[in-house]
Amino acid sequence: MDAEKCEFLAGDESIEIIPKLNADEIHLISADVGPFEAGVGTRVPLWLALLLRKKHYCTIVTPNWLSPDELRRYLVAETENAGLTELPNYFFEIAHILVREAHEDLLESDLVKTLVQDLWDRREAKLRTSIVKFLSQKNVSHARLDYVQPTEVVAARPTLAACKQIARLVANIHDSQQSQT
Amino acid sequence: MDAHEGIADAAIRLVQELKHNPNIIPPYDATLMRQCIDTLNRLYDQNARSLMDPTGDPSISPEQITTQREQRTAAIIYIWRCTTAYIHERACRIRSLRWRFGGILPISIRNNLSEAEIEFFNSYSSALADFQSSLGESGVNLMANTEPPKHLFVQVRVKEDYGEFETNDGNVVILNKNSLHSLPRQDCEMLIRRGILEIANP
Amino acid sequence: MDDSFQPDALLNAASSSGEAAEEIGNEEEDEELITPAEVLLKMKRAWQNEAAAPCILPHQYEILEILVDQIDGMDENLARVKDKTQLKVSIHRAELQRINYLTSDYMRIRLKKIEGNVRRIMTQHNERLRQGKPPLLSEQELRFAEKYAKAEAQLLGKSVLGFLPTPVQKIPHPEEDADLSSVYLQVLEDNVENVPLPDYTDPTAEIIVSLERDSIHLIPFAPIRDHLENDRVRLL
Amino acid sequence: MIITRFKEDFYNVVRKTHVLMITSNDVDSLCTTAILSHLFTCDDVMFTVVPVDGYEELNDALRARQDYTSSIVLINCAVTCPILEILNVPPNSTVFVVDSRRPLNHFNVFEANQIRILVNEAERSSLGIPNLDDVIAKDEDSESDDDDDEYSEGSNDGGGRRNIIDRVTRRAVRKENKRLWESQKNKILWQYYEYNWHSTSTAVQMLELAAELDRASAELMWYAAIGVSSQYTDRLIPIEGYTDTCVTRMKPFITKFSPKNAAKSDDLLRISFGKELPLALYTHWNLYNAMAVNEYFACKTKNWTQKGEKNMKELLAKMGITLVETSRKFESIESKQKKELIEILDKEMGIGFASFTVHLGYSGQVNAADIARAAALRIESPHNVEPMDRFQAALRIIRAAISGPKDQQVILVDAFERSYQKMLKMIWHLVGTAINQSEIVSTGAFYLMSSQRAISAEVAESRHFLLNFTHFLLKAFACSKRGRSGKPLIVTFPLPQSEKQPDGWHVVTGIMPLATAFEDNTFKSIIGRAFERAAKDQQNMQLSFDSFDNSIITMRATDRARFFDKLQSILETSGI
Repeated sequence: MDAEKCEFLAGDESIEIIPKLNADEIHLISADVGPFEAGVGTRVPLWLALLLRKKHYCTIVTPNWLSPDELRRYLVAETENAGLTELPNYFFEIAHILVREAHEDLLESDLVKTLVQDLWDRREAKLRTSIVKFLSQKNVSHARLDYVQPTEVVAARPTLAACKQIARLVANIHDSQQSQT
Repeated sequence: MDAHEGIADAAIRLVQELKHNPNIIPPYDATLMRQCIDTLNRLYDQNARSLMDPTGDPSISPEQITTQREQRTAAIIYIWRCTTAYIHERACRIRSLRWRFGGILPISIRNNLSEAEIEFFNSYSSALADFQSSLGESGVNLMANTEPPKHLFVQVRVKEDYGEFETNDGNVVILNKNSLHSLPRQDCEMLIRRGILEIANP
Repeated sequence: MDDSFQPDALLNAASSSGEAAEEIGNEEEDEELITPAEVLLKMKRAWQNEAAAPCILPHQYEILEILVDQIDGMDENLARVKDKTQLKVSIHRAELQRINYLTSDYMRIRLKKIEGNVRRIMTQHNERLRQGKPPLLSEQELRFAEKYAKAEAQLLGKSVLGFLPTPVQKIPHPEEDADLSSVYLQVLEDNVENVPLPDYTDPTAEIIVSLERDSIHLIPFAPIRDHLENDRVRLL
Repeated sequence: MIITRFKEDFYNVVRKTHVLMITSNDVDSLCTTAILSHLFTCDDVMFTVVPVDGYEELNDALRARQDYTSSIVLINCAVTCPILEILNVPPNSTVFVVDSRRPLNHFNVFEANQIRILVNEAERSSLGIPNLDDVIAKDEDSESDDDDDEYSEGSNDGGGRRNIIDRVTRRAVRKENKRLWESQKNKILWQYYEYNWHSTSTAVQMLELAAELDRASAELMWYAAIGVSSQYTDRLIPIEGYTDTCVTRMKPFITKFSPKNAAKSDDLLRISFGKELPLALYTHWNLYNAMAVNEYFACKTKNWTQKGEKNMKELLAKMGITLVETSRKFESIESKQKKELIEILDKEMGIGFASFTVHLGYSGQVNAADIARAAALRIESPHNVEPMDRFQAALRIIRAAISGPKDQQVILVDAFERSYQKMLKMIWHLVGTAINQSEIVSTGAFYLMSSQRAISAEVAESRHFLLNFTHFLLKAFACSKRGRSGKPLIVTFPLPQSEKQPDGWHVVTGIMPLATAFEDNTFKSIIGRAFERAAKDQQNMQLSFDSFDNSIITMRATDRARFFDKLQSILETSGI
């Protein structure tokens, strides 16, 4: 997995759009979408929303959780919680995609960008300390990381190599201990 | 000891050749390879002889003979590792060539391969082709859709004359050097990888 | 304008592969009729797992082939449409491209894993067959693996091994280290109980944990391998 | 044939096929191509873009595609020529012509199968296209019919001789009619083709199409703004024409994408339209330098003379501007002072120029005229750089202005400071030298400056340079002495040798007299027509009309004298 693949997966999340055209229902393999009525909000997968938007056929409605107020609430929660706070699915992917490709449709996109970055920084710091803590424990090979987001897993992937090294080290030590006894 | 360090030199150089050229396939080094194989065989013979005739050289103690043998074995394993690693790493790169250029190698790259490697490329190529045609009605194309799709079309600039190009849905476009095209991304991925087309940001 | 474009045909394509899926469903167990959308979801899961797993997982070619047929059918339908610039066509195309990426990438990841350690994977595949477990490789993959193993052996033989004394004529095996790897996973079904984890301070001891539904873990791969094959967890 | 419904008869037709856009390498065409590319991309239309410098490359591009069917869009190429006659148009293709050059060649207008010329409905009636019957002869069938008649009647008994006389008379009448028709036709066509000029920017017309398709955006408006600005800065249209297009055709977009109507977001692209100094690059320079090389201030102070600097200082003092202010980088001056300076200079220059300015977050403000200037220099020359390289480089300049501060910094600083300012200084220097050394001679019907000094291909092959230089020179020449505003000015430069350019060739161009009263907000010029006639029937002269502008031609240096003799007699009888 990498960031691009995470964004690909986020493309299947549903999002609200305001169509600018009228069109019949379309039967896709993944789902049926539409019918579309100009000016009447409807939900479609994000990839379709981006496609329609590129063709000037719709505007994307900023998800509620991406409003500055909601983002500030998440930030507060992130500060108060010791662990990670629960976020909507593919939070960072969707935020990045929208800021990059649809920022004209976002309300206060500059502010949103900053707040999302703040949230990311705060969570990243938490993850880093918890991973350091995890790697330095003596006997346990397992850590629980609820509510971690896909992109964060990608960012934390190097940890896997570290885990492997530790495992190999332990295995070697155990081997040599066994051969000694 | 010193003699043995010298013995592995060719093997080390072989591996280094690849290390120092991480993104290309340097010419196949038959000379070094030959040297490694010869050294390895010589060491092996020496060991064999010393095993068969343990008292061959009275001036050396039996302990010393064993140590020598062990050293030779270590050298044999080391050289074996280097040579097989050389072939193995090159095989990896040859595989990636197949993904980049399709079934036909540019002559400049082909010239850098050994005969066995060209054979390997061809067998790998046909194994992949068989695999691709074994799926679906008309086969699948694993060389396309190599990245998560973002847009249906891509703007490309032609870097070298290519001539007629037929897209999947039957449109024929003439790809002349220095023309700019908007084409279905899926159709022209291969030409992009081969360097005939270059993505031009709109 | 729309007459050349037949949404019905698209539906047919969808439902015919739906039938195909049903047959396979029957073969396996008494699974209910499976819709194309569900097939797609399964494929997505399989792709994610395969991409994140440190070794090759049992193949999911039943699902994959349904989708490949579906793509073929849709491609044909779209090729018949005269006005290629219709919005509908673009939308179907875009979806096809996404599915095509999913299936192609799934196959690519697996082929690369096979090339990386072809002999060991073939051994494992045969071993599983003997044990009556679901096969590791699909038919197509197995054929590819055999051909590849042969080509690799020939390359090594003609370049080095053939010129060496018999005892050193062995083909090198890359190490298999899935057993030492860790993964990120999410629990899908109800709590997964009794997962034995190695205790790093004592090689003979185990630490038993249970994993709550929906929770996410960084965890050694070996102990959860079976749970992954049984769809009780998914990799991230 | 002319089409006026762009959406129905052009866009909706071409979008169903592969589209080949062949585009002249100038800024308005580049912007037109950019807008069309955007529209095609929205609709998943496959297209190809081939930028060309002239007829030869245009023909090459068409020849390579003989056997394929597609819609061909010619952007500012060839509308003034009989397209099917002189170009290798693939037989199965339809050619759509988007062109601001006028007059439209009448064969293109009357050809109904393969040619579609896009013309704005409002402009159509003012094109003055002759009647079909007046300029294209009917089939000669009728005559042969008569002959048949003749034969059958002749076999009739009785009244034979009389019939013969009748017939002879009829034939004589017919011949006479034909002769009259011919001379009438020549007269009509003469009038129709007498002048060449430019109509509305094609980029603006394509922006209107985008709006009709509901796809106008600030980005597309920017392209159109650059397009129309380039017509002005390239000296293709007078300021009146420019202003007219801005306040009528661009108006709806100015309202829609103005910063006043922006949502709260800061990083939204907005474009304003307002008063601006017609002083090239001054916001990226200091005032003194910008003024010194400016046509208006240079002519006013005659700063190529020894007194020049003194005059300049006096002028500054008179306007109440200090030397310190003018030598500071304009950007670093505080905004209140900037406003005052602009106010003063605007009043002094009195040209009444307004321009488009980009507003984008915290990026610097850039105006469309400056971008059009820098892009023109980059796209038009030198010809030995691939046309596509120049096309893309110029597009990068235009896009840099709307894609954030980072790109602006890197790309624009280079385009402005390293290239364009150099050219401005060079123009000024060449003008000064030409005046000081009296290089301009009066030949009776026109003024001639025939430069022997080789200049780099980077400017010599650029229409933007040539026309700006020629206009500047004529103005400077006229203000040095009274009575010099009644004749056209012809200018020639030696072309540097290159792969594409054999040694010993000159580029020749010319402009109308300074005192010309231009009509219809256009620079109507007879120069191109005069060049064509001077070249006619001169097989032993080596010259080339490869440029789409017939007032820019190249010829062998040794043929110049004879060419100018011919031109002399032509211009004498034309009565300007």
